[in-house]
Amino acid sequence: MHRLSTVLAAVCVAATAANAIGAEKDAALQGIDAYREALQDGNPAELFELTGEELWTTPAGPKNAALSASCDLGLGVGVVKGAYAQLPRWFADTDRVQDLESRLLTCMETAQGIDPKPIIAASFSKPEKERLVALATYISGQSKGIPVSVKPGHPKEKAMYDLGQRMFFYQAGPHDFACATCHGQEGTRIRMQELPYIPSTKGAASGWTSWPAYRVSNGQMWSMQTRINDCFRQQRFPEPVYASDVTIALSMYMAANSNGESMATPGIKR
Amino acid sequence: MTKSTLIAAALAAGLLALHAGPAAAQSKWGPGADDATFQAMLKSSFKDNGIAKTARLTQDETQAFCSTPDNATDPAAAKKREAIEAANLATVKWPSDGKWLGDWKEGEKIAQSGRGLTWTDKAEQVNGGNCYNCHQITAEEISHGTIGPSLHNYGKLRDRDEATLKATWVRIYNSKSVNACSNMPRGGHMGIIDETQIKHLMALLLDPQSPVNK
Amino acid sequence: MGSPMKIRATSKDGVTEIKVLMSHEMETGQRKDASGAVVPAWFINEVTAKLGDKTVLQAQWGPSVSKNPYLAFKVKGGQAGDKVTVTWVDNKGDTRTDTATVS
Amino acid sequence: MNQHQTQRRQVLRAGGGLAVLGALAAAGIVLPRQALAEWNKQAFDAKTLDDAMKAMGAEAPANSGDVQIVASDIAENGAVVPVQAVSKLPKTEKIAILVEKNPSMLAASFDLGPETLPEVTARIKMGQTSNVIVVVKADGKFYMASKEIKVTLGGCGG
Repeated sequence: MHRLSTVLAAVCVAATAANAIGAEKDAALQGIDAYREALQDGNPAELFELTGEELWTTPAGPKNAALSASCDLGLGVGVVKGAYAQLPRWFADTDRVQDLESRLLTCMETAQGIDPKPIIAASFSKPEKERLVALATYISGQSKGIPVSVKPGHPKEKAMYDLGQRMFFYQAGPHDFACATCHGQEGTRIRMQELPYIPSTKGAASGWTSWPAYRVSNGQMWSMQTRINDCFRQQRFPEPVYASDVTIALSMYMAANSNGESMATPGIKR
Repeated sequence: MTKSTLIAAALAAGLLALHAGPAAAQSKWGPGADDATFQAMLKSSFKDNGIAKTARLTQDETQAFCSTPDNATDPAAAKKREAIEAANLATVKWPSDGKWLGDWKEGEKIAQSGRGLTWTDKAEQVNGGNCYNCHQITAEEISHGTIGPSLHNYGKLRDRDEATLKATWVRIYNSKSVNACSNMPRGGHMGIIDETQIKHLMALLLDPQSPVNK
Repeated sequence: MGSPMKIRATSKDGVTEIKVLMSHEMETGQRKDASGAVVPAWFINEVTAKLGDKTVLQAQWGPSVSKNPYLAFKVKGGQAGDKVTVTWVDNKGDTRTDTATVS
Repeated sequence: MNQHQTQRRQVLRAGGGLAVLGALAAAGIVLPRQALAEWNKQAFDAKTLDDAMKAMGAEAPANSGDVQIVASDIAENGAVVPVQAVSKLPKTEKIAILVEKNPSMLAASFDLGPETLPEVTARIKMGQTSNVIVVVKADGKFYMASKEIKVTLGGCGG
């Protein structure tokens, strides 16, 4: 056993030193930076913002209410400017810590009379989910350039942060993956994608402040809920329930870690 | 919270665990994330989807140990790490026919594929090895990750002897035999890839004809 | 009837820059759905842009243009307050026209 | 032309789409080419670069340094590859973007008004690493430039 470890340790050091393809790699990464730069102008997320704004202001549901006239995202009824930058947070009326999408579900249920259960159960490609993602896109755009202001103060906010941090390191499934497997070291990549180191302010912010984002690979708009859902899929975990506590806990962990950084939502990604 | 305060908090929690034993270890995640609350969150937050069942959330000993990040490096946890490595080494099944190397071309395909075992995959489909996600392997493939070390020239840099063959096999079959909290999945032990696939990957790394060694 | 376009038109130093985002699937006709059936081709094949009453650009597109297409170009002349009108037509005969004001 | 198009479309809608269009075409009332406006089907359907060029009336265009392709050398994803096509040639009237290894090589062709600057930005799909070719018609003649863009495989799925 010990002999084996020694052999392998020597072997790994040698392999690292032998990595002589550095220059070509740098050129590739520069090319990718140029590619990303070219994408910035003309983010199709703007099309989803248009849809989301209409959904926010148009009366809907059995109670025929507009969210803009009934929904409090934490800054007062109907206030969207800066609202996304201060979520997740604890809400007195539900006595829960909520992210944007779980809060929207609450508003739809209480103000519009819409049953959230079918929305929660629906896959992300279904219209009822697409509407929520469009709403999240619009609302996130209203926080563009505004610093994240998430400082867990309420005991339930602190608890949510603790749960998120613990979840971040929780390994399970056939691949032994945790969030930390990919996002727990500084300066690594998966394939060509640089991975944010989420325990740091900059790393957390590079994730948290850029979702919702338009995914060019499939032409879909993804909210943070979609992002977390697909991370767990790739982790080979079972599926997280939409807007469940584990998704809010991880959101709280990322948001609080990126406190003070500017929102850059909605983003555009590979 | 900044990184340094996080690390400080983690270190403090680690020390606490060291002095006060397992009971205090539960509180290292803060009062809001004790075992009972955390387990309740897992239970209410995940659902079965396709082949990805909630039973996957149940950790084995290795996963439970490595979910506390300081355990990977904390000197006080060294004994436990050795025990975990030994237990994982005991799971390793050697090639049934005594042959170590398959076809490197097949190995390259397995290394390229990141498919399998998600809730959008089918039980009967062939899983990939996910290798390029984390490792540089051939020079031609520039889209490779950096979580693991470069494997370019892997075979060239080594004597192609029994020790190398065994060490490489162990790494692929059950990486935790060598490093208790390695980020690398336990390909053979967890049934991600089968014996034939491991042989193909062995060939990709060690066959002189493989582009890895050219 | 498609979803609204997002048109931005800005005038600077006698040149008007026009940027258009269109909402469209741009299906190639090469893709198969989950059940293995080919998804029929469905894409914008004509785009016309006008600045004021003048047609300034006429485009023909094929299925190799990306989903939710983006188009940017510049025209000499034009000033704040002028109208920019963009029309697309797809291969199913659906069409959409949107207008924006130069700023 | 617009009014004409609209009328035709109304005919189409009222009649229930393509089947009727076929019937109309068979009856000699509407020619299929007409129904598709002036969309250059032959060029978009071309299976070789030569055929695509021919269909555009651009046989063997000369390489020109005055035709520029502004794009990154690598695309992180082939589904969306931003390309800017620029012509420095006077009297540029047409700019076309082609992808050599796509099943439909001709991606887009732009007819420019006299006041329109000869530079257009679009986003194209690329199935694999390929040459991207820009063809320009200026003062009645055709010119071209080409640039290889690498398409990488990204993400965990692989």
